Amino acid sequence: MSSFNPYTQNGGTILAIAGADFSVVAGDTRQSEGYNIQTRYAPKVFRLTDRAVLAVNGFAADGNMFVKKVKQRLEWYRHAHAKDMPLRSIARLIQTMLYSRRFFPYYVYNILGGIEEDGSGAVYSFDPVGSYERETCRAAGPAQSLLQPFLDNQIYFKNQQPAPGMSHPTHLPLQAVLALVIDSFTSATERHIEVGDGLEMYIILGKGRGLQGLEGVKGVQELTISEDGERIFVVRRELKKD
Amino acid sequence: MECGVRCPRRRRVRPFCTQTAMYRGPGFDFSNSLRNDFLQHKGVALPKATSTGTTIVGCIFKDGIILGADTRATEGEIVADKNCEKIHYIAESIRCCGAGTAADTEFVTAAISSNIELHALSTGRKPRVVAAMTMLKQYLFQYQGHVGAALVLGGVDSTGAHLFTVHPHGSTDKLPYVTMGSGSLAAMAVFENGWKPNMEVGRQPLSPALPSWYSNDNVRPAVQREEALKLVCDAVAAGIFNDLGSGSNIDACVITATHTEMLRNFVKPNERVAKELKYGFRHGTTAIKSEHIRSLVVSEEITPIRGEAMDVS
Amino acid sequence: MDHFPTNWGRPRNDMFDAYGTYPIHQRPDNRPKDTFADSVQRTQQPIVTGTSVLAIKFKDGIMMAADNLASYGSLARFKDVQRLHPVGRYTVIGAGGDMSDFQHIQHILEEVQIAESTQQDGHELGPVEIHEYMSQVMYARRSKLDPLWNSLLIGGFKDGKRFLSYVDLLGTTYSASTLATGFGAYIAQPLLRKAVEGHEDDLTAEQAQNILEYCMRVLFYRDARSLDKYQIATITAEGVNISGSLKLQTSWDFAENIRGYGAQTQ
Amino acid sequence: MEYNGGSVIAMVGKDCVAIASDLRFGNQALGIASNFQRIFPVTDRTYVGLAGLGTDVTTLRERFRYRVNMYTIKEERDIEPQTFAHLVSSTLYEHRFGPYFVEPVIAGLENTSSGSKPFIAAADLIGCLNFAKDFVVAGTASSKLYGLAEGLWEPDLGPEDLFETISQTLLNGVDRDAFSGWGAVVHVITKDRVVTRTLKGRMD
Amino acid sequence: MNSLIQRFAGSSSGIELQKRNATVVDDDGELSDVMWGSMAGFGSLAKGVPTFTVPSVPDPAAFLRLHTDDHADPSCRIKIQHGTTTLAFRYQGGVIVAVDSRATAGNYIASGTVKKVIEINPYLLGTMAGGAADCQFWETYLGMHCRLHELRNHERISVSAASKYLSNLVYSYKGMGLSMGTMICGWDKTGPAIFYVDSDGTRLRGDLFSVGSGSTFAYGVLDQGYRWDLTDEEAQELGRRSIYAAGHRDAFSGNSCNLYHVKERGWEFIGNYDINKLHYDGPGNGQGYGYEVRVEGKTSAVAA
Amino acid sequence: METSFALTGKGYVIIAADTTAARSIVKMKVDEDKIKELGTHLLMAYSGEPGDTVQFAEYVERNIRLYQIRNLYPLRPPAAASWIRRSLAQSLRSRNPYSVNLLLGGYDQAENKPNLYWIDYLGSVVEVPFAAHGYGSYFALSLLDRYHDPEAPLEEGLATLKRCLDEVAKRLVVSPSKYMVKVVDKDGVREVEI
Repeated sequence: MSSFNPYTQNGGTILAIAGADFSVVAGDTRQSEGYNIQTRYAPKVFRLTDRAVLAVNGFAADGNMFVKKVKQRLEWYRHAHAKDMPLRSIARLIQTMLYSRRFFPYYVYNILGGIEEDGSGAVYSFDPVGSYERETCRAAGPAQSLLQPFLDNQIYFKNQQPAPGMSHPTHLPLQAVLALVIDSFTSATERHIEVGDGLEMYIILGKGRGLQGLEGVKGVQELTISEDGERIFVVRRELKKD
Repeated sequence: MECGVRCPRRRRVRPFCTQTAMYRGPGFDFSNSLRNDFLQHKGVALPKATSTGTTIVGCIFKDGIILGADTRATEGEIVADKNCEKIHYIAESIRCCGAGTAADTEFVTAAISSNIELHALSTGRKPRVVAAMTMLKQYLFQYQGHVGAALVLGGVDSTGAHLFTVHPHGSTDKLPYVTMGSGSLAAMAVFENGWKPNMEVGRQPLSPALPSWYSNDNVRPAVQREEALKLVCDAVAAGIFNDLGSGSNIDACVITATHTEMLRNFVKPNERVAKELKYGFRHGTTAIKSEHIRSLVVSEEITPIRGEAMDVS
Repeated sequence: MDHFPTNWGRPRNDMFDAYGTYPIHQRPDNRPKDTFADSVQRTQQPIVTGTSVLAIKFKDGIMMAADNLASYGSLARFKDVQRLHPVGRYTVIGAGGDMSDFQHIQHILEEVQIAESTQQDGHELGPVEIHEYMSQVMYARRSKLDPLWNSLLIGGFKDGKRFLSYVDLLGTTYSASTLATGFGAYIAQPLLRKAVEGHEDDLTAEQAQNILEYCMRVLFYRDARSLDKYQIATITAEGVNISGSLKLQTSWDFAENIRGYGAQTQ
Repeated sequence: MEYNGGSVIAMVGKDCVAIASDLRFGNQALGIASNFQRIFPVTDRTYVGLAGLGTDVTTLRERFRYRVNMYTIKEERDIEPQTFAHLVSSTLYEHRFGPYFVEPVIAGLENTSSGSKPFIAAADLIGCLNFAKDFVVAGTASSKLYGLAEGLWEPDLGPEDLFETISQTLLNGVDRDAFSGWGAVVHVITKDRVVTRTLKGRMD
Repeated sequence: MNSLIQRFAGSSSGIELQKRNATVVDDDGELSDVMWGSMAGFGSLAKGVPTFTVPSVPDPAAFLRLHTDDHADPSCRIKIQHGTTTLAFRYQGGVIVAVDSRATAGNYIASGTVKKVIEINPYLLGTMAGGAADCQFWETYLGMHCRLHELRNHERISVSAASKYLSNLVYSYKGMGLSMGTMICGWDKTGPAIFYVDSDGTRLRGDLFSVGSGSTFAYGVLDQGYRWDLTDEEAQELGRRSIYAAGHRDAFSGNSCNLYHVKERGWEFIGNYDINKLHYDGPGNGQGYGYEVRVEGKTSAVAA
Repeated sequence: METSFALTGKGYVIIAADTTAARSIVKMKVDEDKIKELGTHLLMAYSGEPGDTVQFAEYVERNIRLYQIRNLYPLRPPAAASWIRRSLAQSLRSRNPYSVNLLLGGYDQAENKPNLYWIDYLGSVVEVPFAAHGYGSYFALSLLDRYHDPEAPLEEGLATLKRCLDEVAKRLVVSPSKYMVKVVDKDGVREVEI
C-alpha cells in the first residue's frame, strides 16, 4: 500500500441560510493546513449562475476542481438549452457528480444556495459522496458543530417556547439573517483555530425582490450578469487573524 | 492452557469497607492505568488533554531577561482558554514559560517553584536560575518525556542573567534568545532577524516597512522604553498571527537584577468585535418540568438571650 | 448488512472471515502475480530534494528566491542546482521537493510552450495559464496516486498584471502577496507577511530584494537543508531576470559567548 | 467520554452563576437511564459538574466529598470555590498517568470582603484548570456548547436571564450530540438561594 | 446485467473495477452527449450501469476503508452520513412504512430532517438505512429503470422484479464498500409486498422488517403489537410507536418519524411526527408515548 | 448468549436470568442459577466473564453477610449497591479486574419500596425502574418502555417479563432457552416458575 495520502484538510467553514425570497451563502477565507495558514484569502464560495451559489469545504484541491467541473457542466447546459440550469437540477447534478467518485471520494462538503424556480430561497447540503437534502440552513466544515446548533436555536427557534398567543416566524428577514451570519462566524473564530481572516457572504435575491435588508450594509458589491432576473451580491468582512 | 500446577489468579479478599489509604504518599498514582489500557482496548477513547500550541519566547538584553508568551490554550482544534497564563512563577526573579501539555507545565513549574523556595530557605540565599534548570531537567528526565512540558526558563541571579530551554525529555539549551512551542519557528525568525547583543539602543529596523498587524497605539507607552521588549512582542505576535496553535494576547515579563515586572496582557491585538445582535430570551422561553428552590442562610444574627444570672453563691 | 452505523459507508474489513465461509468474492487471491506489476515506479517519497522557495509581490512585479542546494537525505548532494526556472517571457516557476520531478515538469512545460508557439497565433502563455496548467497536472497526478513530489511557486508579470500562486503535489492551490514553500512557510512567511502585506504597491525592487535576502539568511541559519548560495528571480514588465548565484553574509559570533548547555560557565 | 456520554456547562451572570448538565446515561448508543446525576453540591454555594465516564463520575464524587469533608473538619469553614478548584486539579493530576475519564466543571459564589463574587472553572482530565470570565463547558457536546455559548452569552445577566441563556445553550447543544441529552437540569446559584430546574428537553 | 457478467468473467472485484476504469483518465472523463443534456449524470441508460472512478491502488476497498470514517479512527475525515431506523410491515390494509429522520457523522447529529423514505414511483417506496448516498443514488436509479420497464412492457414493474433489479445492481459492487439496507415496499398484481434488499446481496420477501441500528428497539415494540388484522389506525399507531421507541433508546436514531401507508392505489404520506412531541404529547394532543409521561405519579412503593 | 432482565412493580422486584453456562460453542449446563440471594431481601443477577462472575458474587455475598453479623442489621439496597459499585470500580484498577455485569434488586423494608440498580463491569450504577443486560436489552428496553407499569401487581409484572422473554426468543440469534426467575418483595426472596 502506498504511503502517499491523496487527501488533506484545509480548514475553514461554510454556512448557508435560505429566506422566503432570498438565500445567503457564506464562508470564511482562511486556507490552512495543520497549524499553518496557507493564505488569508482563498474563496470557498463560488457564483455558479445568477441564482445559484456553491460553497465548498474540505480538501481545497478537490473543492476547486469540483467547482470547475460543475461550472463546466452548467456551461454546457446553457449551450444546449439556452437557459441556466434550475437550482434543483443543479442539486441533482452535484449528487451524481459526487457519487461518480463513490470509491475515491471527493473530500468536499458542498452547500448549494440559491433561488428555486418558484422564487423561494433554498439551500441544499451534500455529504462527500452525494447524499443531499433541501434545508433552510446548514453549516459545514470543521466548525460546523459550533455553528449549527446556534442556527438551530436562532433560525428554527428550537427549544424556544413562543410567548403565549404568538408563534415563531418561519422565515427571518434578510437583515436579521446577515447579522446572524456575521455573529456565527465571529463566534466560530473565537473558538475554532481554523476559522478566521475574512468572511465572504453571497446574497441571492429573488426575482423582482427589492433590496430591503441590504440598505445600510457596508461594502455591498453586485455580481449579477443577466438583467431582470435574480440578483446576486457579495459582502466582505474582516475576521480575527490569530 | 498451562500445564502442571496452575497458579490461581491471586486476588486478595478485601476486608469490608476499607478505604484506599486516607493519606496518600506523594507522587503519581498509577492505579487507573491498567484499567485505562483495558478501556482503550475496548474502544473507549482517552479524552484530549488541554495543550498549549503556544508561542513562548525569551531573550537576553542588557539588563536582564525578557520572557514572552501568547495566551491561547487548545483542545485539538478548539480553543479551550482564550486568555490563559503561560508565564509561571518560579521565584521572584526567575520565571518560566510553558508549552506542551498544559497540566504538566502548570504542575511542574509549581513543584519546582516550591522546591526552589525551600532551597532558598535552607541555604539562605537567593535562588539561582541554574538550580531551577537542574531541578527541572532532572525531574523531566526521570519521566522520560511522559511529562510533556517544554519550557523556557529565564531569570537573573547573582551570577547574571540566564536563559534556558528545557525539553520534555530533560535536555536543556542555553542561548541568548530562545523560542518554544508550535509558533517557535515564526518567533525564532523574528529573533534571528532582530536580536543583537546588549540590546538597548540602535537596533536595525526589522524591515523597511512598518509592522502591519498591530499598530503602536495598542502598546502602552512603557513598551517604547526598551527595544528588547518590542522585539519579544514582535516575536510572540509572529507566532500569534502565523501559527494557528497560538493566539489572543501577548504576556511579557521583564526580569532585571533589581526588579521583575510581569506584564500580563501587555498587548491585546485580538479583542472580539461587538456582536451584531443582542441575544436575550424572554423569561419562560425554556420549558421546564419541575422547579426546586433551596433558600440559603444569608446572614445570621446572634441575639444573646439573657438567661438568669449565674448563681455564684 | 452490518447494522453498526459507524461501519456504514465503508467496506467491511475482510481481514477476518466473519461467517466462517470463503464465498467467491472474498477468497484469498492466490493467482500468480504479474511479475512486472510491482516494478512500475511511482514517486512515493522524494529522493533528491530542494528546500524552500520564497516569493513576494512588489511595486513592479514579482520577486522570487531559492537557494542552490539539492539534498540527498541529509547529504548536501548538489550545490549548484537552479530551482528557479523561466517559462516563456513572463513567468518563473520555483520548485521545492523532488528535483527529478521538477526536471520532468520543466520538460512538460517545454513541450507546452512548443505546442503553443507552433500555433503561431501570436498568443503566448502567461503566468496565469502556466499556473492553471500546472495545477491540472499536479491534481491529475495526485488522482492517479502518482504525484509529482513538488511544491511550486509560479510568479509572473503579463499585460500589466502581477501574478503569484502556489501549487503542490496534492494539487492544492492558493495565492497571496507573499508565498513560501517547505520550511520557509514556517520561518520566512511570518517575516514576509509582516514586511510585505499592505505594502505590495510601495516596495521598490531594492527593498524587495533586501527582504528576500534577510529571509534567506534566517532560513540558512535555521534550515538544516539550506545553503548560503541562492538566486533571485525578478519578473517585471521588462521580463524575467534570474540573477546569478548570490552569497549570503552570515555571522555566527554570538556563539562565542555560549558555554555549554546548562550549568557550565567556562 | 463517549462511552456513557453527557455534557456540563457553567456560566457567569451578574452576582450569580449557573451550572447545568444533561441527564443521559448511556452505554454507547444505547440509552440506559435519564436520571443520571452529574452535578453535585460541594457546599451551599459551590457545585461541581462531572462530565465523563459514569463510574469515574461516581468515584470522583465520593473522593471529592471525602476531601471536602476533611477540609471542613480541619479548617472549620466551608471550602471556597477557588480552593475547591485546586483540590480538584491536584486530585486529577495525581492520576496523570492513569487519569480518570472526567472533565470537571466548577461553579460557585466566592466569599470576598466585598460580598460574593461569581466563580467558574473547568479542568481537563488531568487537572489543567481553566478560569474563565464567561463560561466553561465539558463533555461530548463541548464543541457544540462552545459555539452556542460564544454566540448567546452576554455579560451581566440576572439570574432569570442567565437561566434562559444557559438552558437554551445546553438544550440546543445536546440536541446536536448523539451521546448527550435525555433531559437536563440547571442550578442557578445566587447569594440567597439555589434554584434547581429540570428542563423539558428532547428525549431522543 | 453487463456488470455482473463482467464480474464473473474477470477476477476479483477490485481489479475488475479498476480495469473498467483503466481508460478513464479522470473521473467522469468520458465526454458523452449525455453530459450536454439534462440527464444529470446518470448517463445513457442503454449503456448500463454508470461508471465509477476507482483509485489506482492495489486494493481500492482498503483505500476507501482507510479514508472514510470509522469509530476506531476518528482521524478519518471523510464523514459519510448514516441513516438509521426504518421499518415496514404488511397487514390486511396494505403496508406501513415508518422511518426516523436522523443522520449522524461520528457523534455529531448532521441532520434531523433526512427523508429516509425514497419515493421511487407512486406505487413503490424504498427505505434508507446505511450509507445515505448509496440509498439515494441507487434507488433513484432504480426509479428510472422502473419507468423504463413501464415504457417497454406497458405495465407496472412488480415489487419483486424491482427489488431483484436493485439487488443485482448492488451485488455487482459487493466488497467495494457500498452499504445499503433497504426495504422495497409496494403494491402490485399480487397485492402488498415488502422486500428487504441489502448491499451484501441479501434479498428477502417478508411481512415485517426493521433495519438499522435502532431496529432491535423497533422490533421490541413492533412484534408485541403486530397482528395481520390490525385496523389502519392501529397499524399506523404501531409504526409510529415503534419508531418512537427506537428514537428514544438509540442515540443514532430520532428527531422525527415519517409515516407512509401503501394502499392498492399507491402510497400515501400519513405525516411527519416529531419524536419529542410523541414523547410528551403523543401524535395528537393526548397521552405521550414516553415512559416517564405514561407513569407520572405512579410509584412502586407500597403504602406502609 | 447471556441475558438478564429485571423490573419493579408494586412492592416487588422481579429478576430473570438465563440458565445457560456456555464455553466456546458448547452449552456446558442448562440449569445454572445466576441469581444470587445476597440477603433476605436482596437479589443479584450476574453475567460476564466466566469465573469472575461466581467469584465476585460470592465475595459480595460473604461481605454483605459479614456486615449483617457485625452490625446486626443488613445493608439496605441503596447502600449495598453503592458498596458493590465501589468494589467493582476498585477491582477495575487491579491487575485482574472482575468483568461482571449486575442487576441488583432489593426490597427496602424501611421505606417499603423496591429498588433496582443497573451496574456494569466498569462500576457505573444507575437506579432504574427496569433494566436488562446482554443482547436482550436491545429488544427488551423499548418493550418495557411501552409496557412496564410501576404499579402493576405481580401477575402483570410476570406477564410483562414474559413478553420480554418471548421477544428475545423470537429475535435474538442465539437466544437462551430457559430462565430462572426470582422475586423479592416484603416477604423476602422466592423463585417463581414462568
